[in-house]
Amino acid sequence: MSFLPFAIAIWIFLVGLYGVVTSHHLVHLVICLSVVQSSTYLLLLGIGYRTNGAASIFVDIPPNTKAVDPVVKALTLTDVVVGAAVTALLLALAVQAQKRFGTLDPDELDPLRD
Amino acid sequence: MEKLAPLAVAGPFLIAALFAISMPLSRRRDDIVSIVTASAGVVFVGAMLIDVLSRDVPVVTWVGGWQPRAGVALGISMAFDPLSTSLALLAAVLVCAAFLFAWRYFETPGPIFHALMLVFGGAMAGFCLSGDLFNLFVFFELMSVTAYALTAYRSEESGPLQGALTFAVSNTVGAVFILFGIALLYARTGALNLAQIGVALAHGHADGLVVGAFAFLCIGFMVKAAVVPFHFWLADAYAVAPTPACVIFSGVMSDLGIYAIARVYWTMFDGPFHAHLETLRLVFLLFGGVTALWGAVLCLAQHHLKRLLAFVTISQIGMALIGVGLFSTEGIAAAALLIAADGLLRAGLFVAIGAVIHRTGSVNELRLYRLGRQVPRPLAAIFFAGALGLAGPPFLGAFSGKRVLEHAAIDVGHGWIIVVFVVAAILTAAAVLRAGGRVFLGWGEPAEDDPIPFGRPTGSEVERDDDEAEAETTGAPDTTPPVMIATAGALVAGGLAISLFPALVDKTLDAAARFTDRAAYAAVVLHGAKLPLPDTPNLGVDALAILFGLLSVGGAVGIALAVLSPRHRVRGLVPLRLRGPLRGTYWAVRRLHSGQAGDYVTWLSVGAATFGVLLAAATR
Amino acid sequence: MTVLQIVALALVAVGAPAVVAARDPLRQAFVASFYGLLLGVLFFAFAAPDVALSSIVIGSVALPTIILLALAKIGDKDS
Amino acid sequence: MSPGEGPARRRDSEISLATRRRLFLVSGAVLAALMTWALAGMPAFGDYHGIYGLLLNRVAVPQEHATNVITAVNFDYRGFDTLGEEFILFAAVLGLALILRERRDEEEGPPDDDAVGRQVSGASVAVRLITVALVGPTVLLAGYIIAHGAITPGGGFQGGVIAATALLFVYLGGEYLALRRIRPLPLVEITKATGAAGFVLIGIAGLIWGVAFLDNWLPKGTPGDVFSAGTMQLLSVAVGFEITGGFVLILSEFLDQTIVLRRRRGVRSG
Repeated sequence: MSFLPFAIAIWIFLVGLYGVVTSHHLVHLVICLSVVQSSTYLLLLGIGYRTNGAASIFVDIPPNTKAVDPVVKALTLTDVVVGAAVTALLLALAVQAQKRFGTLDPDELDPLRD
Repeated sequence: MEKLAPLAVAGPFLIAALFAISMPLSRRRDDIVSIVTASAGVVFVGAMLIDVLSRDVPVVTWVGGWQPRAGVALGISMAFDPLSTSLALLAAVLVCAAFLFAWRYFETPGPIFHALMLVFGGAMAGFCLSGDLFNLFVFFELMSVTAYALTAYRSEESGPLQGALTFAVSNTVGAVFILFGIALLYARTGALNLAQIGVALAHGHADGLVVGAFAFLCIGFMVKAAVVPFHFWLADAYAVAPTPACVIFSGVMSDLGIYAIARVYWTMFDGPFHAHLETLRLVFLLFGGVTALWGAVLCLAQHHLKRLLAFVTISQIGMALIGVGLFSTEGIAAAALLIAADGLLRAGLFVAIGAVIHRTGSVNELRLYRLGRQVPRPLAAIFFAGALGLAGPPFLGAFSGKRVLEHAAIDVGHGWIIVVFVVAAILTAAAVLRAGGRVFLGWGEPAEDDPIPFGRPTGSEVERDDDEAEAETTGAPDTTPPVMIATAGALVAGGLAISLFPALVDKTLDAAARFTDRAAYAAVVLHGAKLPLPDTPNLGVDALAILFGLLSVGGAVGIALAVLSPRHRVRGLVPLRLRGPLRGTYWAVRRLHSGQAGDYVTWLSVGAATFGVLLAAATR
Repeated sequence: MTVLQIVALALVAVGAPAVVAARDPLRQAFVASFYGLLLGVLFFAFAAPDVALSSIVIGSVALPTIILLALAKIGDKDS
Repeated sequence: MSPGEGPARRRDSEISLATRRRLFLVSGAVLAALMTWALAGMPAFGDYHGIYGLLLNRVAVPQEHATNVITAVNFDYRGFDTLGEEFILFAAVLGLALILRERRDEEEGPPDDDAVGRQVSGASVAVRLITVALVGPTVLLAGYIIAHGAITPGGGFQGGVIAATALLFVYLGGEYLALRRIRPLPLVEITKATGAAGFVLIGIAGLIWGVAFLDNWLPKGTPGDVFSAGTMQLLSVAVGFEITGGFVLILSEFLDQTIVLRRRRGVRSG
């Protein structure tokens, strides 16, 4: 049971990547990409958890109570925001690609020859 | 001095932010300000390099003043030694050259372009100088995001969109792999500082977690470095990005991926993998060799000048990976010399091509037939000098890099790899020479349909000529601004000069010895202790190296002339029964570059699985 | 492993393929919004309130809105 | 067939869709096995015993007077990461503005899309009243979360995004066009850029003060009240500004896209 969160992180990574590979709509592809990124949040937080550890915010609890690892949460927190920014940039590309190619299927975008 | 090191990163960021503030208010002379900032960056990193060279230990500074407590790193360290600082200097020089080039190349670039380029320069400096694993990832991500935006810069034409999209999708998946590697290492060692992780891993053996972490980190960095089969995005992205951006992309961005693999290995994984060095070399030499040859063959077939240089970049990344993949001090020195020389040469060639585009408005070699005559004479000379430098003639361009690489390969017992990178060097130089011959000298037929003597593609596929004039520069001005010629000349001269001084080779060997010394790195980062400097033998120029130098230049010129010569003489060279299968496989490989994100991510996943399995087998 | 964690993990494990399976981007935006909420609950179960707040605010509010607006721009044409 | 598309372009790639799917499934299985093998080497879920995190949990409150250790890590111990992250958002928003703004200039021409008959009903009075009334509390909540970043869960990142969602209330309430007439966009861009520049300047202030870049040299006050934790609160505010400006820009870039089209079709909304 102690491997469950990591197994699910791998599962989400592969499902998201499957969505990216088989996508026929650029916006769908971008959202699947954000699912792939969410697998790393789960993995990072799964590493930092300590059984019945409190959140590492010592406002109302004494400073040396058993607390969860703060570093991992700091990394994940900024990754969530950054992931949103990159996804917004990709969506802008998709909007612009739709105007240029008239289609949103990543497979029909004109390959650049020679 | 080292306390100011973060300014190499924060300085360009601040100027970029100030540009963004001034943007809505009014038009500023932002190109002048950005050139001044970029040159200040070059001076600053140059001063840091001189400071580092004067001390025989990596210089360490802790951002935020968080000194480590009993060997546990609290804050983020910037540890820089001669190799990483000179790579940061190369990046700063190329950013400065790109600004100089963009100054006259674009009509109204606007502050957004300058802000993005400055952030890109700061991110590259941060990437080279960082001593923290997650910080490395943050600057990797920052370089990627700015590169996506810069690739889509001239987004009204069709090219950039499709190039930027596949670029963004591939690199984002690569970044996820890197995060997986970081998470694994953090779980095992509880640390994010490179030195501290290295110390923690030093005693353990290479079990599943360590192999997995190294595999995922390398996969992510190989996507950025465009190693086959993760390279598909590069040709599309570099072919369509605005030329000033290409100067940095091709000149140094891909090489940073190779640097990252070396940095990650030599600071963290040298301990556990030391016992499996022999089989590890085979895996990396395989990937490096295939990349070198793949890029070389495909660049011979390109007519789109920027796409041709994109494949030259891929091929030379393969050579640098061969250097790093030898996992020896000389290998690292060879890779460093190759990165420096080839990076400058490629950047100079891109500026030269930019000048041609600026003048003629077209980027297709066939369309440019003889048009190059309108471009001033010195530019043609610079282009040919750069092309010859790629082949590495004795004492010029990539010569010393190749010389050390040959020596390192023989030392390590993999002499066979010399054939691979000499052939790759010949083919890449031949392709650029051929392009130069047709554009500047008007040799060969104007509308030659198939680029290599394998005859027409089997299918009746009509070659879609998609080199619609770059809309980057409106209209074809009558004169080529002197600043472009000066920039191209300076870059190519710099690239050629790398091999002029034998002393530089010995200095690079000393620097490589310090780069690969994990114990000294950990001692100075975590405890500030200085360990004695390893002494390195100097490497003289031997006859074999000069022979290889002449061979590669001669081969390159020969092939270029052969391809440009009238059709009938060449067709006899390729035996008849070989022509069918050769053409078939060649066009199959060409159509792999389908420009579809789904394909590229599939190949990325296949490459990741192969690399992972090979690495696992290598360490059992 | 508390019960909340197991339930949240199971829901997220089902939510991810749901987001991928929703081929029509409009429907996918709503499923993604719900998935962001599920992630928020999971992070809360992992004693990470900051990340839960961030994931809910961005994952289920800001991002789906951006997706919907992008679709509004694209949607008219690619009917 | 939308007018922009000629005959459906046939898929021009070496491998068919079916091969691609099979290739991915095989390599995905191998990757899954590799990842499982690698992740199995990790300590079991729940017994994290890393030195870094536990040391910070003990050290952060006494040293930095910040009770929220996560914000302490984000804005002080690993402030350099956050500087990089912040400029990732800065660059992404610049790139987005670059791409979409060019697009809108061309849009001035007659729109070529033909979504017929999509009448968007104007917002009813009740909706407009509630949404506009909600803007104030949202911004206040965002300000609270940013200001108390170093004390309770929250910080510049989350607070900034909440403040940006206040713009959605304005859009829902149908007041967006009124807001747009005031032309707040330059102000928003300046907010974002000042936030980013502010972060760097606070870092450089550390250098000027004689300590390291991004060092926490301000008096740290008592843990638990708003003015504790020295420069951390300032950095949190700077990040809050930047994220608010950034996400408002992202939303308004996309909103302006849709508004331009709707208005041209004579439909009063948004």
